[in-house]
Amino acid sequence: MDISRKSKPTASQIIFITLFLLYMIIPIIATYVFSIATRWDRSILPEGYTLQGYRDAMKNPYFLITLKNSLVLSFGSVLVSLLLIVPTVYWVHLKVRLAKPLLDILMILPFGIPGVVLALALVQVYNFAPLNRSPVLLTSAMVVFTMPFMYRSVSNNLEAIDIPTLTEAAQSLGANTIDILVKVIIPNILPGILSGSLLVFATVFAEFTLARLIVGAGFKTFPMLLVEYTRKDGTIAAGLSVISFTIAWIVSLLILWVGGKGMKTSQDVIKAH
Amino acid sequence: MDISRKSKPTASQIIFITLFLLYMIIPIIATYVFSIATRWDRSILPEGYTLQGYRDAMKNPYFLITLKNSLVLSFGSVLVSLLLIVPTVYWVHLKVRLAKPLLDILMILPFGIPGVVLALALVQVYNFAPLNRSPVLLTSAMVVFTMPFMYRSVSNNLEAIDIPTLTEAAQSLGANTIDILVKVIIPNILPGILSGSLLVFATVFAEFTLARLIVGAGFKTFPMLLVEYTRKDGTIAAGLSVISFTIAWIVSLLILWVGGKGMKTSQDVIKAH
Amino acid sequence: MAYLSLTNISKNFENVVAVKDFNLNIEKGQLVSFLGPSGCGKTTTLRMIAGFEIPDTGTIFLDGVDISNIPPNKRDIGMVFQAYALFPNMNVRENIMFGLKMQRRPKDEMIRRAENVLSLIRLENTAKRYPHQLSGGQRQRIALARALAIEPRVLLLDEPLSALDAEVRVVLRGEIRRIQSDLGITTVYVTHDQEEALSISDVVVVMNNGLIEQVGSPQEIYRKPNTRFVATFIGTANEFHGFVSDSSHVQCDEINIYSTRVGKLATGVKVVLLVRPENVEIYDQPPGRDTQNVFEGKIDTITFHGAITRLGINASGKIITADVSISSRAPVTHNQHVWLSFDPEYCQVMAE
Amino acid sequence: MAYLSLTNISKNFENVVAVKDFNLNIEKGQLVSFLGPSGCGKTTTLRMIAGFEIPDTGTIFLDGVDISNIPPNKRDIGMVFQAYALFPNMNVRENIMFGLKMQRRPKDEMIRRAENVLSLIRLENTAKRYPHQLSGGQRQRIALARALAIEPRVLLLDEPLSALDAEVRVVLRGEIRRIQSDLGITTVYVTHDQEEALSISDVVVVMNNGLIEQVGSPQEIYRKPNTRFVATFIGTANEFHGFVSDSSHVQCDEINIYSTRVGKLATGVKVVLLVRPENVEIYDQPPGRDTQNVFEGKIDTITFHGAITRLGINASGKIITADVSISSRAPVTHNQHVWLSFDPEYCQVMAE
Repeated sequence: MDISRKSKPTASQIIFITLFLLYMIIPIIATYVFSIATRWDRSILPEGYTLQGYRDAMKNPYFLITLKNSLVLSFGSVLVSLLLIVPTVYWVHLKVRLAKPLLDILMILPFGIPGVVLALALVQVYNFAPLNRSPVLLTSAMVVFTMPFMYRSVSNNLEAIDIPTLTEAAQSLGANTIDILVKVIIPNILPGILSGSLLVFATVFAEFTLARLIVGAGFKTFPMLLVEYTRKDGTIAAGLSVISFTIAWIVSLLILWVGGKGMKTSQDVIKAH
Repeated sequence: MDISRKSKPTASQIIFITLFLLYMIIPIIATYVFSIATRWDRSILPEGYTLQGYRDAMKNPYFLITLKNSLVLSFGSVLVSLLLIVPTVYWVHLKVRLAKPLLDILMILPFGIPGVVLALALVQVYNFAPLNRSPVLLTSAMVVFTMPFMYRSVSNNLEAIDIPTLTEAAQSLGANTIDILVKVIIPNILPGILSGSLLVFATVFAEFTLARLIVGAGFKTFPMLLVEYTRKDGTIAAGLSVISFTIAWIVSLLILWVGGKGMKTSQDVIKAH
Repeated sequence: MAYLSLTNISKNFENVVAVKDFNLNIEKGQLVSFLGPSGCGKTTTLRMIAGFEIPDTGTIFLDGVDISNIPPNKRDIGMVFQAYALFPNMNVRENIMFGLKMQRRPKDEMIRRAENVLSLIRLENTAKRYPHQLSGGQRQRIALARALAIEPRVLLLDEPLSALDAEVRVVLRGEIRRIQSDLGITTVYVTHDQEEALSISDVVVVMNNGLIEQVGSPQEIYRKPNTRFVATFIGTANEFHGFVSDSSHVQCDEINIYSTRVGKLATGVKVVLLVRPENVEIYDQPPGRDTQNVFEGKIDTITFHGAITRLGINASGKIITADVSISSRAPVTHNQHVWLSFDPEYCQVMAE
Repeated sequence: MAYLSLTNISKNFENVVAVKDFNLNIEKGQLVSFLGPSGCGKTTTLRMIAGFEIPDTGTIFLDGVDISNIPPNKRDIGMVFQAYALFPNMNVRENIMFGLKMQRRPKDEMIRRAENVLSLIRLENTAKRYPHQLSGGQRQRIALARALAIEPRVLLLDEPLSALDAEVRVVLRGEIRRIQSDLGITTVYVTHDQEEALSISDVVVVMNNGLIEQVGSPQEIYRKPNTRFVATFIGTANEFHGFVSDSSHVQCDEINIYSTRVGKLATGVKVVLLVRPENVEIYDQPPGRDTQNVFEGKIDTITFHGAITRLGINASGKIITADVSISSRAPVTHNQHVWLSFDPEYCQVMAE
């Protein structure tokens, strides 16, 4: 009957957590193994290992094209997202605090827009040149779709830093607006900007539905290539998965690292309240 | 050069924000209009309005089947997610606070797993009956995919409520473990549970990639039907979009409402620190 | 003319009066406190001196020059905030050098100056640390050092100790006063803590509802409050309601109190008479005939505060608070029958 | 036997000693404070009484029964937490009735009891409000009412005022004391604030590093500290380091101080002699010959604190702090030459 803070976890709870972790991690590990396995349908462990899948994947002329397309799309979305969100959020935080609840609501809406619906709507509405089925339209869709991530990251970071007071402190020390922005504001919301950018990057890089429905074969992305291969060659598909997952993984680690740094510098201001 | 708190927004900033909102909202409105338009390719406004698209959509035998499939899938994922996440998070918060940073890291990982990769991995690893290409496998994938939403909601709510102290307060007033859980803990983390459930529901309901890659035609979901119609009939597709979007919208509003309530009751504890 | 002078300053926020007709002269080197409850306008006034708010009416002169229209970053005024407002991305030395960098001072001068102010606040060993690695008290000292590094003409402190623990607060206010005296820097100090204002200031400006209630030395404010607000906001006081019965007496319910502080109040005017607990004398025997304002009572509560003991004495139904010091030899007991007297000189009288 | 009795209690957390060999008897109806800096073990001891921690060794007796192994929800002990710990999902009345509901009391009794405790804390009109709609002070009063509603055998308060503003703190501690006295409920009060402990308690238990330093009435603790820790943690004291020169004198640097409190300390033992600021007498003329421990000095700092003024007096290089009360007629000025004396009876001596 005791729920005190110090009691030890019971065995059942340890088993529970372990199963839970395995359930999440096994398929990922299996994909890594599968991508270098020669044959793996007759035994518990693969019969041999080879990098042939990767060699074959890279031989495909579309490998570099789709990789490039996906990178361009991801970087483009991050850039547009930054230009749209950061000034808006900063401005709302500094000057029109009352608009913040409204923006909070607006920024949860993309979670409620099914990707399929968004793609369809965009294709229907912007069906004129040069927008129709163009990478530009896809980028717009990606920006809307990933907006909550960028908004939350930047907004939480701004929330943690007491921007108006820091601005006044800098002013009282003789700083003009440009000094304040460059030396005080931007360095302090950099963790939010970076972690937002990385989240947007990872999401856009992995996004399949929007890309397929909006631009289709005209602008093939890496996940599209991957799906194509799932029908043709499991090993190559696994190899592509590993590449995609590794990129996503690196980005995730960067998010955590940057987020951690942001946390640390924000503590100063948080503790002050 | 003044960035004081009280200055009025400039005209350019107002224009900027307005364009930004229009950019997000126009396609959605257009979809609504398109779903009831008779013809809309020769003029700025539609030539006439009709509900024929909806009637046609509902006539399709797959309409109810896919709607049911999607609802089953969404509710199923929510249920599994709740059963997996809530006890784990509560347990970590109450007893093994040291494990929390680890869990925080684990729970950002699904953001870094591309849906396509996850789907492929699951199909490859669990390719034996009864799991192979089954709704059960799809549900597992959905749960992993939406795990960060559930985790964040429940974890933030638990963070805001001082569970150990509330537990002790209830104990000192004579409550046993069951009383504490039923009367104190669950009512106070209900907002987090609900908002997490709604986020998971909305995401799963709208998810296309995983469903298509894991189960394919064997278990058709609502978004799959929608995509099918985009190739056949724009108006019906728009009608389905509206239905899908309306469900998502209602869920979003519920999230906001529940989240708002959660905020309010949590203030008590937050202010105390 | 005074060094810093505020004349006819008013400020409204959306039809709410924040500050009204504020006039004050501050001499060079003085430490002046703005004291009052939250919302009294003290912080708004400080922010107008800093330039973060623009007065609706009135003028602010610094060293004879009207600074009302000079932007805050050109006023040469140092500011310390309640929330420290250290730049989290810079270490202590960089924080302190920020203002000097803005002034484009030579590098070696910046470093020397940073070392000077760090030794002034006795935190030489923190130069390389980041704000989040410091305690609250250390952060506020660094914020003070940062403001002092630019050698401002005026130092403004906006509730600098409110976020700190009681103990740290007492130590740090002593240090602020020491540094301010040593540097002879004109200082405006905003606080809602009367003890802080009394102990640190040359001049206290008591504010309420956007208006100045009283300006004076801590002793004046404490001993001769002009208004009932000042008397009750600062320190504790026993209140007796009544009316002036003659030029030196106030009739309160049954009792008639002799006071030398009735002043020019006309007979019959409704007044409140205030006596501080430390001005209530206690006797275990009836005092001599020449003692004024003697009343009988019974000890109701005894609260020990260390150097003093606070008594609640029931004098015909009214509880009168009296502080007795540790050196008063007679021990007191619950329900003890005692006599008490008020020195007529310490009976403040003010119209209600 | 005492009502609440702790014998030989010890508690370690992962090899860190939290409480060591704690022995204490608390009489029925007493208010006992555990006072000490953070980490001294006071909260751990309280939590062991509540049953949230299990002692490694020792026994806790309540009303003659060993309660050490009774779970917290069966101990019949009321607890008030620093963070209020009101249930956010319940309104005030529901919070108060929670404990009664757990005891399955009849509905009308619950309602009557809730009304009683609400009127006890003077918050009758808040019954339908939710915790987030109340101020901090109100919340803590509700938490007190909730703990009292079950008529616990012992009331435990864990730093109940730490989260509140200074002003609210003073008012609420008075109310806690009043209610505690009225109900005659045995109470243990944990605090790190010495002023709070002195003003509210029947008995103060001063703790440091898991050990009891001294147990006594507030007056005993303040006037006759047993250890240097107690003397400096509670109140302010001037410290003089030296050695015992004979059975009634301590030699500190150049000066020899007469004290009646040398006790059994042997000649030559290194000691510290402590004099509180309010026990330092100030004269503007050399005092008479029969005055003991007279030294000369110059006034270095003057800090006004309202009822008292704190002087820093430079006596041959050492700064001695003295408090003079407002009623001492002689005004003091900076750099004034003064004489000061310590009453030998108030010169505490303890071995270093």
